[in-house]
Amino acid sequence: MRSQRGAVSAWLLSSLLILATILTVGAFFVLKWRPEVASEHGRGVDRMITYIIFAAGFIFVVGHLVLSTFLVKFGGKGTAAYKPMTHKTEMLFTIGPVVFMVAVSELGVLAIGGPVWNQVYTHKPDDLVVDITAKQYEWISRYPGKDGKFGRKRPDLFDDQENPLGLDRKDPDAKDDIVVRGAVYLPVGKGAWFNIQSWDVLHSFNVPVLRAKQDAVPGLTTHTRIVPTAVGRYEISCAEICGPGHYRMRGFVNVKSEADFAKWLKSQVGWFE
Amino acid sequence: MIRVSALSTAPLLLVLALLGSGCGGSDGASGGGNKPAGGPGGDAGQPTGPDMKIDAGTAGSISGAVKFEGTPPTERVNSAEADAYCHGKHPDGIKSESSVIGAGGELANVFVWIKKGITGKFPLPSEPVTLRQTGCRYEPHVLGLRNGQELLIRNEDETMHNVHSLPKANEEFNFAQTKKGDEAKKKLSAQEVMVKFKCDAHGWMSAWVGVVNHPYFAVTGADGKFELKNVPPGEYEVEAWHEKFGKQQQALKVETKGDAKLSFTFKEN
Amino acid sequence: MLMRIEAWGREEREPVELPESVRAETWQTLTYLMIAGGIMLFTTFSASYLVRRQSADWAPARLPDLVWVNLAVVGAASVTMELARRGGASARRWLGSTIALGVLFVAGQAIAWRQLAAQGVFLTSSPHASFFYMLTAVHAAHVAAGLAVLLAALRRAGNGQLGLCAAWWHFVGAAWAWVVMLLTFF
Amino acid sequence: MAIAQAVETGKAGHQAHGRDHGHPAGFIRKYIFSTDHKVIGVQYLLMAMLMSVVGLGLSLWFRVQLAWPGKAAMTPEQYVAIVTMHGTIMIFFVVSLALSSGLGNFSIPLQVGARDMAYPFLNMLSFWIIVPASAIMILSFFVEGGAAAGGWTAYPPLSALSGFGKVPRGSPGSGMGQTLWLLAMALFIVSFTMGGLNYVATILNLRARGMSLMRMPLTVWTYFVAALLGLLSFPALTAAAIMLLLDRHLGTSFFLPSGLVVSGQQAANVGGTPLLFQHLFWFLGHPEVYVLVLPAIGIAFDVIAAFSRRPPHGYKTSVWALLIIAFLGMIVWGHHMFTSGMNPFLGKYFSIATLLITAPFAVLGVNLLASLWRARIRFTTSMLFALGLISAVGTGGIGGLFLATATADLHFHDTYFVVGHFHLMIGVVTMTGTFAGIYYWFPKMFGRHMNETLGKLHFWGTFIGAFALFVIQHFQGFGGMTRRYFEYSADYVQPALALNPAVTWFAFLAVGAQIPFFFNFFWSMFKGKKAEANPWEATTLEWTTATPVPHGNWERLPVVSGKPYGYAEGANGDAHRMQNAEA
Repeated sequence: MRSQRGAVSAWLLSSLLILATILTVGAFFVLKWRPEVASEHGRGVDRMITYIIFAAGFIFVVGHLVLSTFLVKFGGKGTAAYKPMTHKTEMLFTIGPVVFMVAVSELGVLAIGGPVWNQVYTHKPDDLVVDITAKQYEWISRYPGKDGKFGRKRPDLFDDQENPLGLDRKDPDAKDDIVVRGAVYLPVGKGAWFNIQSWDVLHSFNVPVLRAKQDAVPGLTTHTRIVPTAVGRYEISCAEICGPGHYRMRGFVNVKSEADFAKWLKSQVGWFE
Repeated sequence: MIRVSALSTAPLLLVLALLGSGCGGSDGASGGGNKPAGGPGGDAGQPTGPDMKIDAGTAGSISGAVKFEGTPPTERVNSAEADAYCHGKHPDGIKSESSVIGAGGELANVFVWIKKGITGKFPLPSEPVTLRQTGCRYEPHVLGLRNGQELLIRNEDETMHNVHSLPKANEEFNFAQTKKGDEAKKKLSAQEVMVKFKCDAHGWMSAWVGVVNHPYFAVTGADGKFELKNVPPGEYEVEAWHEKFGKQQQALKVETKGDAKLSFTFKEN
Repeated sequence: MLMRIEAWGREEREPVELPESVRAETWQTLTYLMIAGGIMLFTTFSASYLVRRQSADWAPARLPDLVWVNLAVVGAASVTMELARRGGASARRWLGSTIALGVLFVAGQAIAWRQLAAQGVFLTSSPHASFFYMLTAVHAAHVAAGLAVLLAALRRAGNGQLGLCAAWWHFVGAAWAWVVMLLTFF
Repeated sequence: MAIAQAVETGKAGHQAHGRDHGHPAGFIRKYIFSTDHKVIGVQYLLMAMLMSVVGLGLSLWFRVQLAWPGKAAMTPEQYVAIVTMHGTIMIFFVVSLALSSGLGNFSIPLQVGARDMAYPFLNMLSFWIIVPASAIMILSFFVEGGAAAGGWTAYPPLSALSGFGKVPRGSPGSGMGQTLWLLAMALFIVSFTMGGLNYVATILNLRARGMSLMRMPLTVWTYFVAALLGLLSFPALTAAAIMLLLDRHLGTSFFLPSGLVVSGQQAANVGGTPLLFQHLFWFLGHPEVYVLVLPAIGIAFDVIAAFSRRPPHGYKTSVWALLIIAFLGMIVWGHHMFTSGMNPFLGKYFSIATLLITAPFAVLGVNLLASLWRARIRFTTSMLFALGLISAVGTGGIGGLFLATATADLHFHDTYFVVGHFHLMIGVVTMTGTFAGIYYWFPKMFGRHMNETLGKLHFWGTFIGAFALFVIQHFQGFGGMTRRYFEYSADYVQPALALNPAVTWFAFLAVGAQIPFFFNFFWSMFKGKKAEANPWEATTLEWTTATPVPHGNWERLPVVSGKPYGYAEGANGDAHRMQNAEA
C-alpha cells in the first residue's frame, strides 16, 4: 500500500517538476522579459545575461529532468537496490561538476563580462561630462555651461527651492552651470561620463533601458559611462532605498540627436545668469 | 530617547562581557550614554493667564502696507519633467513663489503679527485652517494659524505629494498623500514664526506657516496690504516676516477705537 | 503538548553533570572560540579604522602618555598571570596581583579618558578620538569580563587550572598592545 | 575526546533513574525555564511559529498593495517599514529560530549522543534573550515615526540619521524605530552567539564514544560549520552596530560623511564613510546566508538517506564542499555591492571569487541528486520537502550565477530578481529543510506522528506556491522591476507589473498552505498516531533511544561503531544497521 501511494507521489512530483521546467523555459519565449536596450555597454550586459541564461538553463533543465527521472524510476515500487559507487565514479561525479561550473562561470565573467565592465568604468577624454546629484526624492543634473567647468557645491548654500545644488553666485565657474531638475539630456552615439553624488542618503542612478545602475553615495563621487544608441526618453528610477518617497524618485534621460542636443544646450541659461 | 540610547548600548557591552566570560562567571557590565536633555524651542505650549475678553467698545486696529524697494530678484523657473502630472500643468516649468512683487513694489506673502504686548488666553476658533496642494503648489504659500488650531492638509492633485514640516519648536511631520482627496488634520502646539513646509517629491514646492498664540496676525495680499482687527488698546511690537528678505519690527501704540497705521519697506539683500 | 513532553522532564532533579575532563574540554573550546570571536571583533574595528583614516578630515591626536604606562601595567599583569598559571604555593598571590594590576589598568584607562577630556578632546572631537574612546571602552569591557573570571577563579587558584583564564588574559593584553600601536602609528 | 568518562557518568548518574524515583519537577522548571535542549528546541520552534504569523502577515499585506495598488490601506511610510520588518523578522526571528536554533537544539545532542548541550543553562539563557528581542522588534511598530524603515540591511546614512541631538532626521522610520531595531538585533546577536558557542562545544567535545568527526551525520556537520561561520562573522555586525549607535546617538561620524544636507538641514558630521557599513554588514550578511542554508541541506541529506534507504552519495566530498563553502563564504561579501561605488577592480575580484563557490555547491547538488540513484524512495511528507529542497537549491543556486557576475548585476541589482533569488535560498531552501526536519523528528519530539494527509497538503501548497511566486519574481527582475517600491509608473516595467497579481495569488497559496501545518502540528501532539522509537527505520543515534526521549536522552550513552548511514540491501529488501550496533 505504501508503494502504491508512493507511486502517486512520485508521478505527481516528477510531472510537477517537469511542468515547472517547461513553464519556466517557455516563459522566456512568451514574456517580454527584459526592456529594450539603448546603450552600447547595455548590449554587452545583455550578451552576458544571455550567456548565463543558457549556462544556467542547461543546469536547471538537466537537474530537474534527472530529479524527475529518479523519482519515477526509484520511487514507488521497490525495484532498485543500493550498491555503492566505485571510488572512481564517485570522483568523476565530484570533479566533473567542479570543472564544469568553474569553467562555465569564470569563462563567462572573464571573456564576456570583464570587457563590458571595463567599458562602464573607463573615462574617455572626449566624453560629455554630466554631474548628477540625488536628494530625497529628486534627480538633479548639471552641465558645466560655456566655460566647461563645474562650480563647487556648497552645503551651506543649499536651498531646496532656490538653490538645490548649493551653487555659489559669486563663483565664476558656477555662474553659468546649467541645472535641470528631474531630467538628463544626452546626445545619441556620444559617450557620457557621469559624476554621481548625493546630498543626504544613498540613492541609485538606475536607467534600466540603458542598463545603467550606479549608487549615489553621500561624501563620495561615483562614476558610470553610458553611450546611448537610440533617441528616446528613458526613465530613471531610484534603486537604493532612500525613504518613503523612494518609489516616486523619478527622472528622465532624454537622448536626442546631436543637432537637437546642441539646440537644447544652447537654449539653456545658467543657474545664476 | 535618552534612556533608550543608554539602554541600547548596554546589551552590546553585555555581548562583550559574555564573549569574555572565559571560565565561568560573568559580569553585568553597564553602559552609559549621556546626551544633553531637551530639544530646541524652550517653553512651548499654550499661554497661561486669564482668558482674554476683548471689549468691542474700546478695541482698535492695526493696518498698513508692505513695499519692496530695488530691483526684484529674477524668478527661478523649475522644470517639472519628473512628474507627468505636474509637467502637464506646467509644461514650461514652475515659477518659484519666493518673491511675489507687484508693479508698484507691493510685496505679497509677508506675515505680519504682534510679537510683543499681548498676554492672556484667547478662545480657539473651531474651524480648521486649510493648506491645499493644488497644481503642484501649496495654496496658500504663506498662512497663519493659532497654536492648537487644526490644520487641514488636502491633496487636490492627481499625483503623490509628501508633506514635510521643518519646525524648530513643534513636532516634525513627514507623510505622503498619495492620491487626490487625501486629507490629514494636524495640530501645531507651540508658537513658532515660521514653520517651513516642503514636499519631498517636488523640490520647488514650499509653504510657510506662522503659528501664533493669539489671533493677531495677517498675510499681505497681492496689494501688499494687511489689517489686524479688534486689537485692545495698548503698546505693541509688530513684526513683518518675509521668506527671502528677512524680518522687521516696529513698535506702536493702539489708541481706544483707533486705527494705528504701519508700513514696512523691505530692500534687496 | 505538555503531556507529550512530560517524559522529558520526569526525572529532572539534578542537572546532568559532565565528567571533569570533558567539562575541561568544553571550557577550552568555549574560551578559544571566544578569543577567536574577540580577534574578529578587534580585526573589524582595525579594518574600519584603516578605512576611516583615509578621509580628508583625519587628524591623529597625541594620546596621553598614560596609555603607555597602562600598556606596561597590562604587560606586567600578563607576567603575573603566567606565574599564577604555573601553579604552586604562591599561585593565589600571583593571581591576586594580576587582579590588582587589572583593576589598576582599568583605572588608568579612566584617568587617560579624563586627561584627554581635560585637553578638550571628546568622543566627537575627531575621528581619531572617536576610535580612541570607542576602542578603549570595548576593550575595557573585555578586561572587565576577564577580571570577573579571575575573581571567580581565585578560589581555585593553586590547583593548576588557570590555563584558560591565562589565555583570555593574554588575549586581552595583546589586544590592548595592538590597539595602542594602531592608534599611535597608523 | 574524553567520551569514556561521559559514559561512566552516564551509568552512575542514571542508575537511580526510574519511574518510581522520579520527582516531578515544577511546571515552570520543566516547560518554561527548562535547561533541557529538547524543550528549548521546541520553545524556539513555537517562538518562530509565532513570529512567522507576524512576518508572513506583513508580507501578504504588502503583496496586496503591490498587486492592487491602493487596496491595501497602506501609506508609503508604512510600506517601507513593513518591508523592512518583514525581512528582519523572517530572516532572524523565523528562519534562524526555527532552523538554526530550534531544530539545531533538538537534533545536535541527540545525533552526537550527548545528554544535553555542553552548557544547558547558557542554552536556556539564549532562548530567554530572544523573547524580549522579539517583543521589542514588534513593539517598534508603535513608537513615534513607526518601525525601522531603512531596509533589513539598515544602510546608513538613512539608518544613522536619527533626528536625535544634532543629527538630522532621515525619514520617519529612522528615529526610535531604528533604535529599537538595533536593540533587538543586539539581543539577537547575543543569543545567537551563545547558541553557536554551545553548538561547537557540544559537537567537538560531547560526541559519543566512537563517533569520529567523519562519523557525524551530515546534519551535525552543517550545524558545526554554520556555527563556526556565525561566530566568526557576527563580530563584524557587532562592531558595525556599535559604531552605528554612536553615530545615531552621540554624534560621532563613523558612517556619516561631510556635507550632508537632509531636508534642507545641514549636518555637522565630517568625513565618515557610508560604504564602510556596507562592507561590515555583508561581511556578516553573506556568511549568514550559509549559516541558514547549510543546515537545511544537511537535514535534507539525513532525510533523503532515511527515506531512500541508502547512504547519501559522497559523504566525504560533501564535508569538504561544506568547508570550502564556509571559507569562500567569508571572502566574497562584496558581491552584494557591485554598484555601490566601491572600486571597480574590487568588483571584478568579488565576481571571480564568488563564482568559485558555484563549484562546491555543484558538488552538494550532485550529491543530493545522486543520493536518489538506485534508491528505494519512500514518499513521506518529510521526504517530499527534502526533494523540494533539491529543486529549490538548484533553481535558487543558478540565480546566483546572474547576480555574482558583476556585469549582469548592473541590470539585476536591487530588482525583483534579487528578491526572487534570495527568497528561494533563504526562504524556500531553509523552510523546506526545516519542514523536512520537523516532519522527520516530530515522532521523536512528541511520540506521535504528524498527519500525513495534512502534511502532503502542506507540501503541495507550499512548494507550488513558493516555487511559482519566486520564479515569477525572477522574471519581474529581468523586466527591471525595482525592489522596495510602493507603486510603479515607468513604461519599461509595465510587462513585469502585469505579473504582480499572479505573484500575490501564489503568495496567498504558499502562506495559506501553512494553515494545515499549524493545525497538524498542534493536533498531532495530542491526537497523532503513536510512534515507536524508530518509526522511519533510520540509523542515526537519535533513533536509538526511547520515545518520548527521557531526560538525559539515554539510560546508557550509546557507543558508536560505524558510519551514520548504515542503509543497505538486505536479504528481504531493506536492511539497516544502527550507528551504535555492536559490530
